[in-house]
Amino acid sequence: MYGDDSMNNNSTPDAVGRVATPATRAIGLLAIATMAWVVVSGLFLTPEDAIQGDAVRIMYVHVPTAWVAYLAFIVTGGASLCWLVKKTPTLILDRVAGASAEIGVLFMAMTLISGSLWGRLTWGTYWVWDPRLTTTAFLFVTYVGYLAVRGLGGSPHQRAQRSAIIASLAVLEIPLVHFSVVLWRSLHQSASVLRPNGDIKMDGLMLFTLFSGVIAFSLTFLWLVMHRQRLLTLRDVIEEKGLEAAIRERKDGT
Amino acid sequence: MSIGTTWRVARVVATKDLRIEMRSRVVANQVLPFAGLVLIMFAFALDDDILLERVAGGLVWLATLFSLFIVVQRSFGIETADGALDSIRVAGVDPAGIFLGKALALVVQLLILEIVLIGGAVVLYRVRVEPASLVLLVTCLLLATLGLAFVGALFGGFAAGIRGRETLLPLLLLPAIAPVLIGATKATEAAFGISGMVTSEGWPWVGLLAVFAAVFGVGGLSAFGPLIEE
Amino acid sequence: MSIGTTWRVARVVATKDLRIEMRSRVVANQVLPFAGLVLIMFAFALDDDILLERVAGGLVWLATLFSLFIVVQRSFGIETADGALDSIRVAGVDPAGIFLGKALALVVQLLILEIVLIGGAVVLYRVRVEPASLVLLVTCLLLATLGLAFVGALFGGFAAGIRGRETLLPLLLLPAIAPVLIGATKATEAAFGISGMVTSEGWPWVGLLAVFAAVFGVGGLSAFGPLIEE
Amino acid sequence: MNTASVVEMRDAVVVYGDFPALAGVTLSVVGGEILLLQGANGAGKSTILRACAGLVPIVRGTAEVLGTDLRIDRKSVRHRVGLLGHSNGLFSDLTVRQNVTFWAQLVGAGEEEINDALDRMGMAGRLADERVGALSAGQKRRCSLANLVIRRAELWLLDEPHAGLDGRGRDELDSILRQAVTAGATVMIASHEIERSRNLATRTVLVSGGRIKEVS
Amino acid sequence: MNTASVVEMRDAVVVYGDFPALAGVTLSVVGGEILLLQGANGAGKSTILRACAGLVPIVRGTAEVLGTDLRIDRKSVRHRVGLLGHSNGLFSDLTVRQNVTFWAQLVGAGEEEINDALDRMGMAGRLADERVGALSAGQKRRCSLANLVIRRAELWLLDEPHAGLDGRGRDELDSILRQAVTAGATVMIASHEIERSRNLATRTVLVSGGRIKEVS
Ligand code: HEM
Ligand SMILES: Nc1ncnc2c1ncn2[C@@H]1O[C@H](COP(=O)(O)OP(=O)(O)OP(=O)(O)O)[C@@H](O)[C@H]1O
Ligand SMILES: Nc1ncnc2c1ncn2[C@@H]1O[C@H](COP(=O)(O)OP(=O)(O)OP(=O)(O)O)[C@@H](O)[C@H]1O
Ligand SMILES: [Mg+2]
Ligand SMILES: [Mg+2]
Repeated sequence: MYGDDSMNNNSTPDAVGRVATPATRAIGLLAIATMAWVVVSGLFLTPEDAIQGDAVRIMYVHVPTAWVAYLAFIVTGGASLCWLVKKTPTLILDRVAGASAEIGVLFMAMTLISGSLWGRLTWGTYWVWDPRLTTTAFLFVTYVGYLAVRGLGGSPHQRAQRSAIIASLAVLEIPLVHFSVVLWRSLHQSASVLRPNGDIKMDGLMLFTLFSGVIAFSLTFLWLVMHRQRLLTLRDVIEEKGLEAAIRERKDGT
Repeated sequence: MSIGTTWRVARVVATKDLRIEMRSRVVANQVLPFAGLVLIMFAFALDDDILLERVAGGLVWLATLFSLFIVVQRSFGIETADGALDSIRVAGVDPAGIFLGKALALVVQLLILEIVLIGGAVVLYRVRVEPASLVLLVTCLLLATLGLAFVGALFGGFAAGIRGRETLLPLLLLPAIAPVLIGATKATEAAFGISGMVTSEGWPWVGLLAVFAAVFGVGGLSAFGPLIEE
Repeated sequence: MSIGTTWRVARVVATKDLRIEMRSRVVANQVLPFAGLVLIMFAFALDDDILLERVAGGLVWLATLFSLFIVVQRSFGIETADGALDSIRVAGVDPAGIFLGKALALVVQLLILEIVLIGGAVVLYRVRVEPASLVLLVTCLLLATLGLAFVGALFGGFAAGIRGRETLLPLLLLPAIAPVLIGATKATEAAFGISGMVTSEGWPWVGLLAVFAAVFGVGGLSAFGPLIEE
Repeated sequence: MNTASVVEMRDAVVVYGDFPALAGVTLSVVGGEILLLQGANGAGKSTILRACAGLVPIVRGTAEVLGTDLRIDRKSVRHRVGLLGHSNGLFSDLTVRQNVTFWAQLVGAGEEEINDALDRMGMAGRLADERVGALSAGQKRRCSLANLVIRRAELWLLDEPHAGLDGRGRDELDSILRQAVTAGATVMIASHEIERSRNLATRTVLVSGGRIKEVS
Repeated sequence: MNTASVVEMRDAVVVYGDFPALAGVTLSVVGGEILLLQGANGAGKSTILRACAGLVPIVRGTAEVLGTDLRIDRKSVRHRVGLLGHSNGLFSDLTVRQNVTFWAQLVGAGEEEINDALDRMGMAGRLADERVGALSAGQKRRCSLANLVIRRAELWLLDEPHAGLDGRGRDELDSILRQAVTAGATVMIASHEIERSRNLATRTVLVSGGRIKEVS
């Protein structure tokens, strides 16, 4: 359907050129730098945990990815709400929402993986039916669903409308995940909830590393979203071209 | 549109749905046998009263959940079978009313099912429900059902609007109703006094259910229009 | 008609059904989430490994059963949606072939599901399957699935032939497949070594499954024609 | 009879997936017209009607129906248009009367409208209490038309309305449409019953390849 | 052209539930005829065709089709009869070609028959690989007709075959039927397109109230 002219037309290539701007380059470099520091400090400088040993180092990935995933989903929700409130003709908000959700799903997956690996080391199993774990899993599925809705097709406007509504409902799940621990602990008398915060002695460096981890992942998030958003813009441009071609084809045909 | 209109439309739609169900008995004949089977099967699978008691709560709500899918699918199947949904959309009917009507019909059908299930659990699994915890049980039933119905109506309608909907519905529905399932299970277990839970422990969960129902009630009323009309 | 024809028709029908499923993914996207949910919800409802192990067998087959309904309904839904069943009947196609084809398509879909379910049970419920009992498990799977598919194809086709079929199917299906459910559960539990059962205890049940499959296989081949054509 | 423009399309494009069913339709219909859309299978007639009903979004060009711009708002116009599509939109488990009553209640029509619509379409009496699922093809179509009649729409969109109807039904339909027009409504018909439709229509356009080819 | 009696009904009665859709139909069709069943909505035309295809049991009277008594055996005749009903009998998730191929394989028709049928119905090319669910109403009908053509039936039963088809499609259909007849087949058509069908038909009967009223 997409005629070749749509691929090598004059607007697309320099649009590709524009995907990377000084701003994104700077952010990218910053992200890499901080990430490097987290790796070094996380793996070598920070002390190993009394009980957990080296396993504790997973925290520097696990926690930041979790929190940044939250951030991503909140950004998605925010952008979606804005779009719903004042229907801007441009779909920039919609694309930001989409891009942010994609990265969020990515990070949530990292949380799940790092978490279950950590669990293997500390609890001896990859998975426990802990409320935090379960709710996290559902949050993950929710946003996979959100992305599926984005993939439904239809006009870009339709896509924006649908996904924005789903997103503004989905974001409400985050508090559920966050407070799941509290909720359950206060209710569920059988101590099925394992929160190891207590037995991690957070010394200064560990805390600093943890938070530089948060910063590093946040920067990475920002960097990826900016790129992704621009790529989505380009994809819409290409689809436009494809549509033009299709229309021309149908006009010529018959 | 005015609340009056919304409510009138809701009544008309709900009546229509329930009448169709009365005529065709599709849901009843599909769902109730299911439900019964779940209970009996488990009575089989673990013939041990203590165990049975422990799973009772979870089973009741799991069965309800399955039924939700069937009920929701049927509920919007009748709209899409002969293109009635298009006609409704063209008729410019207040979508909030449609949403409410659909949800109401779902509530009625689900409640009947749940009562059967709880009854079954009481008989087969010898769970005891003290009068004290009866209040808890009933509130839990009502709120959980409301929540499920709202979610079902919202996403069911959304999915019905687009091709390849069947593939989408579970993906949207499952994570959304998981909290209800958990909350309702816990509350029910508390009401059943399972594994030493006392009634008071159930109420916080009922609170969760209430919040959920409220969120999706409001969300549905406002979002249903945009969702199906696009 | 000749066995050759029967077999040719069966292949054509089965290919068609599977191709439609590949295209629409209705069953996959409806059934697998279901199945997954059953396992997860239970694991959550009773987070207690011993208990989980005990219910594992029952759950796997209960989930399969639910899926059977959906799969069968879909399988004949595509025939009735636009009156294709009438066309098939008029085309004077060998009914035995249709039956076999439908059953084959069901077998494929069910097997995939069961493998997912067993896999899930192994991961989530930490069920252990010794190599020794693997043979038992596989035979059990195959025979049980055959039995379910035959029953499903037979009654599904019968119910599809007449109005208000949905209301009929479960009532026909449930009692017929109860034996499969029990036999398969017991055999699986033996294979899982649940509650001290040893593999050898499983084989008699597998025998039951074999008999069942045989009966409904032969019965279906001969009865399907009369059933759908009237 | 108002002669204001009721439908105003300029290069309107409608896509299904990535297929442009309408590839730039320019069409204007004024009040009181009975416009016949004629064209080959797959030309885009049904899509034009569905677009006018606000059921499918216009992704290019402009489209105004009854004064509202469909690009901005596809909903507010809907309760003023009535669409008879290829499918009947009936609930087969309800009786004819129950079906019509359902729509009547939704659009706020009363008993007498219902009865009037029913016996205009010859569905009064025994048939009124028959399950729709137990009707013949043409009877279903008549029931669907009854649903449309009670709408008292300003813009009637009819997709092959004559198909399935017997001679008397067709005459009845035509007179209903003529009355509607004299009552101030506007009508668009997509049909392959050229002769009959031409007698009915005040103007005919040819749809071809997702565009309006020639206006005769 | 054989002039043996192909359909022979005497006081045939068909009931739906407790409603006698056919209340004693007496009708005889000889080989090579193109019989037009004409009549009001709900008269019983479709039911007659479905009865001839052995889809509904005859509860009173006698009915012979292609020499077999339907009272005794409704099945053995079926593979010699082709029915085009109100519904198309298509699988909307398959492409046009996949649909036709499915039927071809069931009735043992080959590639060239398939291709021939497809481009006779103008469904070759792009449309052949289009999902049926994504077709226009008339295109679906054409696909359904292609399924019928490959059947090479001895008795063709067509229920409103012209509905939904555009002009060219109708002409094509008529020529297909005429060829089928010259090739020795017999055709029964239920239709409301009186003019066109009359030109096509060699004989017309009026169905009314579940009986054959007058034979013109
Ligand atoms: C698959 C398994 C796991 C998942 C899905 C998971 C998920 C999460 C999520 C979503 C958060 C963010 C919580 C919030 O702030 O709202 C979090 C935080 C955290 N997780 Fe995990 N986690 C898993 C396993 C583990 C394990 C095995 C450990 C340690 C033994 C662990 C320790 C922590 C800590 C220390 C935090 C940050 C402090 C806090 O949130 O209280 N997690 N996890
Ligand atoms: N499934 C059914 N159950 C009960 N009654 C039916 C059923 N189908 C048709 N009828 C009744 O049988 C009668 C004849 O139906 P039939 O479809 O043969 O009419 P027809 O001549 O084909 O009409 P049309 O021109 O509208 O297609 C009608 O009065 C109808 O109400
Ligand atoms: N749901 C759909 N998805 C994809 N393409 C579609 C869909 N519906 C229609 N089309 C395509 O759009 C084009 C126009 O369809 P439309 O139904 O408007 O034609 P039409 O003029 O009504 O034809 P007919 O006379 O057969 O009803 C057709 O080529 C068809 O293949
Ligand atoms: Mg059309
Ligand atoms: Mg008919």
